[in-house]
Amino acid sequence: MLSEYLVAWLCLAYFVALAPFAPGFASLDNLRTILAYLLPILVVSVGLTLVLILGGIDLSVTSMIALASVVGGKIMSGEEGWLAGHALAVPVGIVAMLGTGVLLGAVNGLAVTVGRIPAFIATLTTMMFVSGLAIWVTLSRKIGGLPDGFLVLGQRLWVAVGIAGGAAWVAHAGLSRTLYGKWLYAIGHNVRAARVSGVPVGWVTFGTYVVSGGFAGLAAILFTAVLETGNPEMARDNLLDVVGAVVIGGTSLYGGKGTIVGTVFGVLFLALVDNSLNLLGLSFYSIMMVKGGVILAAALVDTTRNRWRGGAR
Amino acid sequence: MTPALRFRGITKSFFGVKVLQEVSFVVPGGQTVGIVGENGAGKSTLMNILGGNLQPDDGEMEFDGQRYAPASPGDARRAGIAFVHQELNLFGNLAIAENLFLGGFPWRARWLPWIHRRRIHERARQWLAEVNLPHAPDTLVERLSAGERQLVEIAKALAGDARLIILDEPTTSLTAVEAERLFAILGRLRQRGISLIYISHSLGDVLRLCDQVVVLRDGAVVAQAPARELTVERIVAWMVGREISQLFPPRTGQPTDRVLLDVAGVTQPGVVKRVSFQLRAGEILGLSGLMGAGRSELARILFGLDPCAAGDVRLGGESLRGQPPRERIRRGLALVTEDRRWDGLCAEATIGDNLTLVALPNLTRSPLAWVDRAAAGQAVQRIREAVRLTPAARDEQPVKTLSGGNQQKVVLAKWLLNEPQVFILDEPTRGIDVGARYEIYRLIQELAARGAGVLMISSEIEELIGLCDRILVMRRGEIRDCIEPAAFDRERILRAALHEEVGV
Amino acid sequence: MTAPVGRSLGLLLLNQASLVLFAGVVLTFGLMSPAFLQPANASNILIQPASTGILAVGMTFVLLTAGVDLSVGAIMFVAAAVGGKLILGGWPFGGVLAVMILIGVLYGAMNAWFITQFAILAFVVTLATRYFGRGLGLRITETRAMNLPESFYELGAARVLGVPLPILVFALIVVVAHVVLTRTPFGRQVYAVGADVEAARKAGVRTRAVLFAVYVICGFCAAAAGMVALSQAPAVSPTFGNNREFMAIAAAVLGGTSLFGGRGAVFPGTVLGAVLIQTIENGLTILNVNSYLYPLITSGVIFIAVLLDATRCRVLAHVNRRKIFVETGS
Amino acid sequence: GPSADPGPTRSGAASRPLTVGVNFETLQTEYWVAGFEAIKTELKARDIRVLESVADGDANRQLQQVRTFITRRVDGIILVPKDAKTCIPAIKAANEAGIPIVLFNRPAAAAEGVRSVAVVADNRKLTRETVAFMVEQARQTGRKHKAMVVVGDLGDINAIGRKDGFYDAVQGQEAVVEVVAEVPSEWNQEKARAGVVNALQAHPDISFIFSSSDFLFPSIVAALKSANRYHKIGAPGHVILGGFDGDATAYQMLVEGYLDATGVQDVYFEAEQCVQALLDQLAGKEVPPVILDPGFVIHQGNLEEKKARMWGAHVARR
Ligand SMILES: Nc1ncnc2c1ncn2[C@@H]1O[C@H](COP(=O)(O)OP(=O)(O)OP(=O)(O)O)[C@@H](O)[C@H]1O
Ligand SMILES: Nc1ncnc2c1ncn2[C@@H]1O[C@H](COP(=O)(O)OP(=O)(O)OP(=O)(O)O)[C@@H](O)[C@H]1O
Ligand SMILES: [Mg+2]
Ligand SMILES: [Mg+2]
Repeated sequence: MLSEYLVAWLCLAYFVALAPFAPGFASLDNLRTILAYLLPILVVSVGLTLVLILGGIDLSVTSMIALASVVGGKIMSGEEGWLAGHALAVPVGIVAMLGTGVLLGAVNGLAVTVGRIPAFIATLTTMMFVSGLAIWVTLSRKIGGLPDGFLVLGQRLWVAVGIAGGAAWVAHAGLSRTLYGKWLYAIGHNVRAARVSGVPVGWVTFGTYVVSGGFAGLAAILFTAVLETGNPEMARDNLLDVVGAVVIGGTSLYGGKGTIVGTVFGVLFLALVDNSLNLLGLSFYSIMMVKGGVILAAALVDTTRNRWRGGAR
Repeated sequence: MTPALRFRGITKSFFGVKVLQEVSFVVPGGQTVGIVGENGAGKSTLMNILGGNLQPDDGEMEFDGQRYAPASPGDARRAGIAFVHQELNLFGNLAIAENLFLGGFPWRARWLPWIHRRRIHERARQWLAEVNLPHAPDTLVERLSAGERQLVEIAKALAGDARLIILDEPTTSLTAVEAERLFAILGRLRQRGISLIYISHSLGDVLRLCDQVVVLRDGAVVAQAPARELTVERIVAWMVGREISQLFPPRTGQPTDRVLLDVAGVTQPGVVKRVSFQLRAGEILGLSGLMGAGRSELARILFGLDPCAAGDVRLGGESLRGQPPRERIRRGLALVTEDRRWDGLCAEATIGDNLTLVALPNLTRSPLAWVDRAAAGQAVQRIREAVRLTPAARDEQPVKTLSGGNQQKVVLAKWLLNEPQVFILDEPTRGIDVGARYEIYRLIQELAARGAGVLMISSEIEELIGLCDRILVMRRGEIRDCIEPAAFDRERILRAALHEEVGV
Repeated sequence: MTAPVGRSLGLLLLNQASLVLFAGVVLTFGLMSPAFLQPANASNILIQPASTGILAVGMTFVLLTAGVDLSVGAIMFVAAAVGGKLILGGWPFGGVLAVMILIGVLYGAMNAWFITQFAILAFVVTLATRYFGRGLGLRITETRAMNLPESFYELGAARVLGVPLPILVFALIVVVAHVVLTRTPFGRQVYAVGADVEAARKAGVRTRAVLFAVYVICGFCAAAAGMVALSQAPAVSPTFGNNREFMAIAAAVLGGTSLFGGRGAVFPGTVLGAVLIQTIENGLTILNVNSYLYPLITSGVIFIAVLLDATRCRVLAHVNRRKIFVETGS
Repeated sequence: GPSADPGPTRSGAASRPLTVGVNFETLQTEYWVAGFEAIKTELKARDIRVLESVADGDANRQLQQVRTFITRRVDGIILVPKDAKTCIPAIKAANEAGIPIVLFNRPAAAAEGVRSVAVVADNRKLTRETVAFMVEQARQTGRKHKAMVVVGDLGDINAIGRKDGFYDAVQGQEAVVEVVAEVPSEWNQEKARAGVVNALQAHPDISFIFSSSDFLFPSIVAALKSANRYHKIGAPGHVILGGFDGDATAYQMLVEGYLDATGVQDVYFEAEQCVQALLDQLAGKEVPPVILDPGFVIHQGNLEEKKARMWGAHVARR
C-alpha cells in the first residue's frame, strides 16, 4: 500500500521525468486525452474504494458498466431504442443506467449481508452473470445512434470533469465528514467491535455495495457517452486496472484504510504510465513489461521510504 | 550461583519517545522475579526484547553466562526462553496440540519433515492435564473460551521445555480457582529449577509468588527488592511515585428503589436458564462465577447480540424484546466487552475515532449526518480527561500503540460519552494497573452516584466485594446465589460458584 | 427415537453440502443426457479441470497465507512460451520440462522476494509481475501463436496404468499438496501465518521463509499447469493463460478457502471447486445449450453452491455452539 | 494540412518523411499478427515511419491511443477498431484533426459526418461460401452428417459474422447436415479443446466441423485425435473440416490432406490497399468508403492455384 501523498509526488515526478523524452507528453492536447481516458475509470474506482475500505471487494463493477451501457443504449438509441427520438429518452436513459448499477449493487449487497456469501465469490458470480447477460440481450451487437443530448456528456470534457469530480468529491466528503464514513472505516477495521458499538453493520454494508453499483452506473454513462455506443463489452478488461489503481492509491484490500484522494492519484498514475509509454512508441509487449516495472518501482519507493523513516525516527 | 539472566542498560524508544531507559537487573537462576509497574511503564516492551520480538536501541543481555541477543522469537525459544504474551497468541484455525508445537514440531523421522501426530497428541495431553484443561488435543482453539485459551497459552510455554518462562499478565482471563491452579503449576516449575518472570497488576499475587520484585516506572527501574521485605503499599508507592491509601474509593451514593433494568426469566437453551434479577438506579450489581459459567453470554443476550428464546428484558419499564444493539444503545444501554482486542476496539483506528464511535450519531448534524468535528473534538478532550488517558498519546495515534491499560480506558470512555443509564461491564479492569484501576472504580462509582445502574462482571472476588452493593453468582447458566453486603464473603461466593447449593 | 436420526442425517448432508450439490449437478445432467454419465466422460470431467486445478492448488497455498498471486496466468505463459521455443528448437522433452519448472520456480521466487524482502503487498507485486510476464511472453512468442509438434499431443493422451497422464499429474500434485498442508510442520505453519502473521512470528515461526515458500510453490504449480495445458491444446497463443488467475481463485474459494487467510484445504475443497466448474461446462456442451447461456448458467450454479455453503456454515455454527449446560428433557 | 505534400515518398524527394500510426485492437490471433506485420512491412517499403500501439481489447484505451497519434501529429492512421461503433469517436477525432484514417478488416458503422475508408472482407459471406463448399462435400458422401460449429468470442463482431455465415449455409440443408453442437471458445484454445471433446462425447458420430478461426485447429485436432477421429480426406471416418482465416496451420493441414476448406482473407491485399488508400487520400484523390477484399475459399481442388495468395502459406514457409 502506498500512502496517498507519495502517489501524488510520484505522479508529479514521473511527469517531470518523462516530459522531455515522450514527445507531446506535456502538451495540453495530451493532457486532455489523458483526462478523457481516466475520468470514467476514476468514477468506478471511487465506488470500489468504498467497498475496499469496508473490507469487501466488488469484482462485478466492470460488468455492471457493460450492462448499464446496454440498458442505456436500448432505451436511448435513435436506431433501436424503446424511446427513440422521444424527448424523455435522455433523462430516462440516464436514470435507467444509474438504476441498473444500483439494482445490481443491491443484489451484491443482499448476497453479502443476507446470504453471508464471501464478497469475492458473490461478486465474481455476479460479474460472470451480468456480463453474460449484457452480451445475451444484445446478441453481441453494439448499439449506436445515441442522441446528441446524451453524447454531450462525453464530448465536452468539462462536463465529464464536472460529473467525475463531483462524484469523487461527494464520496470524499461522505467518507471523511459523515457518520456513514466513520461507520465504514469502523467496519473495515473491526466488524465485531463495530457491531457491539451499535453500528448498523448490515445496512452500511448493503448501502456500500449499492453505492458502488451506483458509481458503476455513473461510470457507464461516461464510458457510453465517450465511446458513443451501448456496448456489452464495455470496460470488460478494465477490472484489474481499476482494482490496481485503487490499491496503488493506498487503499488496503483488508479494509479500514484508504482515501478518495489516494484513489484519484492512483488512477492518474496508471494513466500517466500508460500514456507516456505509448508516446515513447514502445512496442506492445515492451509497454506491458515497463508498466509492470514502474508499478513495482513505485511500491519499492514507498516501502524504502517507510523503512528509512522508521529507521531514522 | 551464576545469575541466569542479566539485563544491562537496555534502552528502547518508539518514535522518539523513550519507553525504556537503561534498564539493568538480574534474574537469579531458579528464582521467580516479579515485574510491576503502571500501564505503559514498559514491562511488555522489556519482555518483548527478551523474547526476541523487538530489538533494543542500546544495552545487552546475558543468559546463562553468555551474551544473548535474540534476533527473532525463534532464537529466544531455541535459547530456552518461553513467553506467555499479554495478548493471546493462539491460532483459532489450528488444533490445541498444533498450537503447542507450532514453533518446532517433532518429526516422524530425522530425514522426513512429517509431523509425528501421535507424539504431539501424547505430549499435548500431558501438558493439558498439567494445566487441567479437559479437552482433546485435536480440538480447534477457536472453540475455546478466553479463559481456556489462556491455559493453552500457558501449556504452550510449558511444552517448550524452557529454562526461563516469561508470564505477562497470565491471570487476566482466569478466575480465582484457575489462578490458584496456575500458581500450583508455577510452584512445580520452580521446584524443577526453572526461572520465571511474572508480570501482573495483582500485587498480592506477585508478593505471594515471587522471590524478587522489580518495579518499573516510566521505563526505568526504580526499585528491586526481595518480596518478603515488601508490602503492597510500598510497591504501589514506588510504582506511582506517591502514596495511595486505599484500593477502593469510598462510596458516595446509595442505590435507590427505582428499577432500571428488569431481567425476567431470560432463557436460551444450552446457554442461560431462567435468569431473573433487577438492577436499580445507583446500584452496582456484581456478577461472579467460574470461567464458562455463562456470564459473558448473559451480557451479550442482554445487549441483543445473541438470541434469546424466552423471557423479557425491560429497560426503564420498556421491553427490549427483539431490539438490535443499536436501539438498546439509543435507549441507554452500554456493554464493555471482555475481549478488547476482538470486540472492544478497532485496533488500527485512531484513538479519537474509537472514542467517538458509539456516540457519533449524537455528534452529527442532520440531514446528511454531517459529523460536527468541533463537537467531536471537544467530546474527545472531555472524555480523555475524565478517564485520565495518558496525555502522551495523540488523538490521531492508532489505539494499538497504547498500553493495555490505556486501551481498556478507551473502551470504557467510548461508552461514557453516550451517557447511558445502564452499564454492563464485562471484566472492566482486566490488565489494568492499580492506579488506573482505582480510577476506573472511581468512574464506576461516579456513574452509580449519578443514578446509573452498573452490572459488573468480574472474576476477581475482592474487586466485587470492594465495589458492589449486591453480588449475583452464576453457575452453569443459572443464577445460584444473590448475596447482600452483610454476607459478602469470599468463601461463600466460591462455594456457590463451584457446586454447593446455597439458599437463594 | 427417529428425530435424532433424522437430525443427524440432516447434519451429515449439510456437512457434505458441496458433495451433495456436486452429486445434484451430475444427476441433473445425467438425467438430461445419457452421454453425460458414460465412463469416458468421467475421465473428460477430470482431465479438463487438470490445469486450472493445479493452478488452484498453488493458489490455495498463497490464499491460505492471506496473500494472492495475480501473476499465475503470466507465469504459465512465459513458461509455455520458452518451453515451446525449446521444443521447436529440438530440445529433448525432459530438458524442456525442467526448464519450464525452473522458470515457474524462479518467477515465484521473484514474487516472493519482493513480497518478503520489501514488505510490498502481494497484490501490487503480482499485479506488476503479471504485466511484466505477459509482456515478456508476448516478446518471446513475437505475439504469434506457436504450434507444438505431435509429441506434445501424445503426452496429453498418454496413459499410465490406464489413467490419462493429465489426471495422474493432477492427482499427484493434489496428494502431495494435501499431505504437505496437513501433515508437515510447514503446512501447519502456513495456516498459522494466514491466521495472524505477527502471532506466528511470536510463536517462533520463520514467517518470511513460509511466505517465500508459498509463492515459489505457486510458481511451480503455474508452470506445471502450463505443461498440462500444453498437453491438452498443443499450441501457445498470445492469450495463453490469460485471466486464468480468476478461475484459479474462484475454484479455491468455491472449495471453501478464505481470501483472508488461514482457512481452506486443497482436498477436497479446491479440487471439488475446480471439478465442479468444469463439470458444468462439460454438461452444457453435451446438452448443446445456446452459447450465450453458458455464463449465466455457470454463474448461477456457482452462486447456489456458495449460498448453500454459507448457509451450511451458519447452521453448523449454530448446532456446534457451546453448551453451558445440557438440556435435560423438560 | 499534411496533404499539402502529395505523394512525396514515391518520388523519394520528400522534404519530410511521412509518419503513420498503426493501431490494432488486439494481436490475439495469427491473422492479426500477420496483418500487423504486413502493414508495417508495406509502410516501411515506402519509407514511411511507423508508430504502433495495441489496445489489448479495450475500446477506451484505443480511443486514447488514437488521440495520442493525433497529439504526435501523424500524417495518417490505420486502425483495427474494437468494433464498428465504439471506434466512431476515434474517427471523429481524426477527422477533426484533418488526418486521414483507414480501417483494416473491420468497417465502421455508418454515422453522420464521419469519414473513413475501410478495407474489409465480408466475414459472413466468405464463411457462407466456405461452409457451402463443405456441405457440398458432405452431400457427395451420400449420407447424413452431424455437425459441430466452434464459435469465437461472442463479443467479437467477426466471430458473430462467421457464426451467422455458418448458419446461413446450413439452413435448408437438413437432409445433409444436422447441427448438433455449438461450442463456445471465447477465442481460447484450451476452452475450444474441452468443448470439442465434450461435444464428441455427446455425439460420437459428429462428422462435420467448422471452426470460426483456423488458429483453433490445434485444439480441435488434438480433440479429434483423442477420440481417434482424425483421418485424411477420403479415408473412412474422415471428419469434414472447415475453417476461416487461412493461416499457416490451415495451410499445413491442407497440404497434408486433412482439411477440406478454409475461407481465406487476403492479408497482403488488405494491407496494401490500406496503405494505398491512405496515400491516395493524402494526395487528395477520391477513395471509395469501402474497399472489399473478396477473399476466397481454398480447398484441395484449388490449392495449387490459390496458395500464392494464401498468407498462411508464406508464413509457414518462413
Ligand atoms: N509498537 C509500539 N509503537 C509505539 N509505541 C509503543 C509500541 N509498543 C509499546 N509502545 C508504548 O510503549 C510504552 C510501554 O508499553 P508496554 O506495553 O511495554 O507497557 P506495559 O508496562 O506492558 O503496560 P501494561 O501494564 O498496560 O501492559 C507505552 O507507552 C506504549 O504506548
Ligand atoms: N467451549 C466454548 N466454545 C465456544 N465458545 C466459548 C466456549 N467457552 C466460552 N466461549 C466463548 O468465549 C467467551 C468467554 O467465555 P468465558 O469462558 O469467559 O465464559 P463466561 O462465563 O461467558 O464468561 P466469564 O469468563 O466472564 O465467566 C464467551 O463469549 C463464550 O461465547
Ligand atoms: Mg503490558
Ligand atoms: Mg466472560
